[in-house]
Amino acid sequence: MTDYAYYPGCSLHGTSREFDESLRAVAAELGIGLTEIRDWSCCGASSGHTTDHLLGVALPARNLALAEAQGHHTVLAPCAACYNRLSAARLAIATEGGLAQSISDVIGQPFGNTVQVRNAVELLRDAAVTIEEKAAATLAPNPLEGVKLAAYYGCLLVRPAEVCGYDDPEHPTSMDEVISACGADDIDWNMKVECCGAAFSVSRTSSVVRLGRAIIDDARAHGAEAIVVACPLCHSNLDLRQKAMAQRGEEPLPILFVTQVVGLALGLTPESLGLERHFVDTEPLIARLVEQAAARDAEERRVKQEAAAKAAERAARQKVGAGAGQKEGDVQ
Amino acid sequence: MSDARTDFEPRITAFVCNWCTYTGADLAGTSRLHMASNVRLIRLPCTGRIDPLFIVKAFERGADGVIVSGCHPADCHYTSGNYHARRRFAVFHDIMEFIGVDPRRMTFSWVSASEGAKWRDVVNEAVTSVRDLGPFEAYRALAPEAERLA
Amino acid sequence: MSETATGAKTSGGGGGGGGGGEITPGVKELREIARELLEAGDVRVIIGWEDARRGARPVFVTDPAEADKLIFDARCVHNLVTYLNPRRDHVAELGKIGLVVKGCDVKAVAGLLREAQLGREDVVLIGVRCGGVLEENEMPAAVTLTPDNVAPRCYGCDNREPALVDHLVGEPQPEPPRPAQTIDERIAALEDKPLEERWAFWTEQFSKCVRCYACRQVCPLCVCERCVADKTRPQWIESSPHARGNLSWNITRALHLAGRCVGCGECERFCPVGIPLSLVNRKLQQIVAERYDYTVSDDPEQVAPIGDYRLDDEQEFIK
Amino acid sequence: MSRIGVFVCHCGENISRTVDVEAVAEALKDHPGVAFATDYKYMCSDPGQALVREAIEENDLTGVVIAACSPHMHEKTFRRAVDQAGLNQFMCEMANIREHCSWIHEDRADATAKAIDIARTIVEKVKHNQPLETIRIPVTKRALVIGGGIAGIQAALDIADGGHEVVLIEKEASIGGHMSQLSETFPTLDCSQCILTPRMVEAYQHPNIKLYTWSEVESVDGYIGNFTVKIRKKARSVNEDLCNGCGDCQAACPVKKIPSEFEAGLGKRTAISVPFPQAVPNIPVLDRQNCTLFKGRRKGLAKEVCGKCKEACLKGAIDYDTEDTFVEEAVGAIVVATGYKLYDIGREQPEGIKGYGEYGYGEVPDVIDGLQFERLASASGPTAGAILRPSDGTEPKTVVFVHCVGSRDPEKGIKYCSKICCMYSAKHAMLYKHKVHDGRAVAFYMDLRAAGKGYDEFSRRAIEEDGAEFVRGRVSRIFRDGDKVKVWGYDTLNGEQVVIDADMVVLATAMRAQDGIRELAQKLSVSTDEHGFINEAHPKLRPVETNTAGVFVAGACQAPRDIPESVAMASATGAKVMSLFSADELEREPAVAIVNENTCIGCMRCADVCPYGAVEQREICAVDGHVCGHVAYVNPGVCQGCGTCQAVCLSKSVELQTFTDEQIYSEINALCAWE
Repeated sequence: MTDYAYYPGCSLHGTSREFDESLRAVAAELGIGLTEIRDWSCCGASSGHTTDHLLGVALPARNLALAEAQGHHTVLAPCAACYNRLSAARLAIATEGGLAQSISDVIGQPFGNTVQVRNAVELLRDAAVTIEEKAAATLAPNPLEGVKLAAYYGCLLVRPAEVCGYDDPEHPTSMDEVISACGADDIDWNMKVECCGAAFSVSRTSSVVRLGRAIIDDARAHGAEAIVVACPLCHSNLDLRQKAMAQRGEEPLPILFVTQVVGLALGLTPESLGLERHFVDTEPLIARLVEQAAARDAEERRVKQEAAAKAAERAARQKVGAGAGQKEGDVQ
Repeated sequence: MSDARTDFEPRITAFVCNWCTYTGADLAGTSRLHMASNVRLIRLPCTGRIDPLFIVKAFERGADGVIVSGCHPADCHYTSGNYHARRRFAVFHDIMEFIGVDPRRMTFSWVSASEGAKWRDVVNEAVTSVRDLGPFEAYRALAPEAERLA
Repeated sequence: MSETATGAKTSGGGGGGGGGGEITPGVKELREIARELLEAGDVRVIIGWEDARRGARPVFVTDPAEADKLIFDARCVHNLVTYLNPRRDHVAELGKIGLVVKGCDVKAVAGLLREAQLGREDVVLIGVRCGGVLEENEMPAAVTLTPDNVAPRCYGCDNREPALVDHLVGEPQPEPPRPAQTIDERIAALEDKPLEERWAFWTEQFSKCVRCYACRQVCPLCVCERCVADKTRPQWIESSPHARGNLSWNITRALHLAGRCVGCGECERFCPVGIPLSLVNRKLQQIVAERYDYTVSDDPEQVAPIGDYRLDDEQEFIK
Repeated sequence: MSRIGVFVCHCGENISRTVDVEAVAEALKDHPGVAFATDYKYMCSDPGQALVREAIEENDLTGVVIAACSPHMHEKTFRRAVDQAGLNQFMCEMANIREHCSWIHEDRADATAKAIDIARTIVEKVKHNQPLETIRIPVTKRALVIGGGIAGIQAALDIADGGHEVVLIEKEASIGGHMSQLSETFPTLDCSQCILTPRMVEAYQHPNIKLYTWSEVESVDGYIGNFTVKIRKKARSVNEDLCNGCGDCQAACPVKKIPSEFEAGLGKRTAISVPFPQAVPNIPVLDRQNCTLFKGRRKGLAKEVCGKCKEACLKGAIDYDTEDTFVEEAVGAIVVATGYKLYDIGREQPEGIKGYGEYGYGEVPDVIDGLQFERLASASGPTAGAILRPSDGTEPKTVVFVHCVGSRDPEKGIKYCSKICCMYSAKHAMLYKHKVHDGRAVAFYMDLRAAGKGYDEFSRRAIEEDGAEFVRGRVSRIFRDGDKVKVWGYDTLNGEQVVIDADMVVLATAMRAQDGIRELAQKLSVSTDEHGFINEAHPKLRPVETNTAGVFVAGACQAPRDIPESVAMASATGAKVMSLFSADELEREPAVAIVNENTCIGCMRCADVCPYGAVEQREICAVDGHVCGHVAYVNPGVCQGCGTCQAVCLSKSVELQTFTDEQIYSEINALCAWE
């Protein structure tokens, strides 16, 4: 059982509780231990680092230092912004001369910059094999079988390369791997890493809507039945503003957290994954998927039975034949 | 440097490769880098050519110290002579130390054709450390009676 | 050990007759194989050990009837591979050889194969499972090995099931006992001493050398037609036995065995003036083991460390 | 008893300032074996050398020691002088009392004492010098050229015109290489085929050129002047002597839908085919992978399922049962001209290269690479020179050209610059505009690298006269948008994002070393750089030589090269080969190892350490002639004289001439004369 220091950050305790719930649920299923960092504080995104570099590094550093002090080696930061800030801080301290010292002065505690930082997608990608096995092992038919999902990475999860570095910054595939591990079909589309404008969600809503629409349209154009995200901002933005983004008469496109997708594949209930918390109703989609899955399952069983029947018949015939052979043998 | 002289000046024999260290020593010359005058060079094509017997013989003949120097790894004019020399002298170095020869009497170094200054330092360091060790009387004492009287 | 000991006793009685004890299955097997090989003409001579009044000694058996002379017990210290040394072409002239070998001896055969001094087809190897030998072979009969009489080199033997042999006889033997002081311990003790004392120790030891070259003659791996020590023009190694020439000789002997010596200890055993050559030889083994992770084995394909190199070989001693 | 002459040089004041040269000469006079010693102002001057010659004659000296500067400075000078005086040149050595003495010491007494030691040491060495002859190796005056692209053809022609036989081998069915695929060439826009085809034919018909197409190098043995090359002639299934290139087989072949390599996948070919109409030789190859008959055979069908080409061939040239054959050629020099391959960004990438999934190559049919555009623009191409996009065959009205796809991008691709892309993209834009007047050509570039005669003028012309839009910046994403190809880029000069609805996109993908180049390099024992390009012997002074004597390199297999450079390199290799062939024998310093067969025991330890594989095992026979053993033999042609073999020889049975044990021993001994 691998253990991580868990840094939820503000979103997962607030607007994106379902990300937190689904992550914990999935982690438990996959045998990944999460210990929330005691006394964690804000990572500073985005106001912190836009105001002052030292502050921008010190805020995440404090949390890393706590994890270090609490005896952890790796911090899991599901929120893309937190992940990005924590990683950026590690890089800065490692590369900028003298920064390490001044940081531990500022946060008033020693810091060896030894803890690794990982995000939820990274975590799940490395667990892909387990996910596949467990999904196959669940009794209920896998509702995700063959459903078209668009993996949306947004900006902070994979960029800049030197900060994130676990995937290709321009053409990432990690979330797609997770999706296909869930039995779903990760579609090839064009807006994987385009900005959704979340930072301007309040200040410049009109441009946010424009950016968001481009994403949703492209996903739909490539046949996506839902968009999968791993960033609270992307989610709230695409989920909350979709009414405005969607063209007239279009069915809104559910926005799912990657952890929720994995949860469904592992046979967890929508409730346990907080799927009812979204603005775009996920219920119809899930209902449809479950229905389809059940149908597929029934069909398969029927085919199996027929096959079995045929096999039995054949066996019977052979027995007769063999018996005949025996007789001849006796005669001689 | 007869025994009459109170201050001891060591005799050091250097076995150097023709392509790197010898040329590096030439460069030290052309750059007029002054250094101790206690070292005598024997030019060889490659450190790969150097047999530990050369060093043993040098000690026999009264050298207080030796230097073996050639091309840096990967720079060997003959591609791999220095790699073979490196193993040969690693073993020689260890076994000599085992029988009680002070390793400071044996300097091994890589000095490229462009490292005139490094050559000067190698020479000066070798001279100083051997000067501190004093003459290699212990070895000369092994000489046969007759020779010592002569 | 007791089994081989008793086995030896009976054979000590001569021809396996008297003595009372029974011959070990191993020895029986050994004699069988030897006889068959000779009878079938697969080999012209079997070189092994026989029992003599003052102890075990090498024997050349050419007549199948005499195969019963062969013994093996803790007194069989000799490394008979020295008879395969190309310098001994008079042995080769006897015809194809069948050789009785201990695990340590086989490594020397591998050495000869490695250095193209022997063809595998030129010899039939009869391996004997060995539980260690005595330091001193001159005993009327084999006795049980004890920390005081075991050959120190046997401790920690790593070739108790030789692979290179054509036949392997005898039951698996117990580990040889730990000697009062292992060679490694003696080396460590020596290395704890300051340089001056080590120098004093070795020059004193080497000054005893009378340059009889017994160490060279008995060594299975000293294969040169013309030894460097006998070379004049130039004479790298002074031939007269004085401390200085002796040092050169002993350093050279050691270096020539670096990465080759199998540690059979024959040089030391034959040295008439008792120079502890096995300390030098063992030290060499330690050096190549530490630096190049090399331990000599009985695999002829093994690549010797000197004559080979790695780009990232240690060079901490180089400026 | 040797009679050695010692000549101490003042070197003006360079030596005499710190070394008492007279004292040195005096001291050496009394040294045993020295018959003559003197000092002189400038030994290297004519009078100085004359002095040496006279002294040799007057005192009939057996050896000469010049105590002066470094042997690297003047050894040759004095050896020549000694030689002129009738004394073997190798009886002369230099004692370095300048670089190693006068220049690095101040104390006159110390310096003088040291100078005396140095001179004595060398005198002792010279006592044991042997008169030697420079080694002469016979030269086989035939050259092998590997690769039949423009570089290979040029090299072959130059050498052949020089009157020497050339073996030219090409792994494809026809010579011509990439240049034969190009439409027009920068900066002159002359048609590639038109200038290349005559050269191809010339090479084919040249009496001195022996051409092997559809062949590869199997193995290379030997050394400079004396290589033996084993060539694998791959099974062609067509008898080259009988075939008259009528093409009936091609017409008859039922398998017509195979993407043509020559057309970069834009055209189709048959299973039996010549790669392109102007192929040289105009003899088809049967592609067994795609041939129905061979498919049948692979399935193990009893009877042949096809055979139409054989029926169609009136010459009876087709033979389905030919197999790979091997020929050996003896050559004295080898030119490597294997060229490049294009970086295929769509498919699996080798270690360390990420590729450009976001550019949609391979998924979006209208995203093509440079060579594909060359074929579109080529009059002999699949569209007969009309620029039509692959997806629907319509004329693209907006075409985007992306530079540096793979090049100069350590993050995802390769860090080097592919050098030709700036120029050919400009050319592409130009060609497009010439053919589609109302079309729009946009090129995204990092920097415009147009260094070359007429190059910058050319790219300016593309912009200023033909109105190609050059945008400085990178493209972030290319994807299909309805029947358009969307290109997202960034204009770093205007600092704004650019979105273009293009009809077609051309990626200027990087130049990469050919597949299998590392294996070939191994066979030739030449080294390659991290990218697989062949290393030249010296980046500036020996650009077409390799670190293996007798092997030369031309064209894009050494680094990205354009046509003029490749041709220049090829001619340079030609000149190198010619000068190598100008003498019947090669001369080499006799610094080679010699084995004493009487004491050698054939342990071959020397062979293990020889960096050049110069040591062979040689059988020795007893008087009655039967093989009684084996010893080592050092091939003087291959030996370079490092002496590593001698140091590892336990029985001291190898001697390295010019650095023998005796010489070194005497030098060491001489040092005990220190006072």
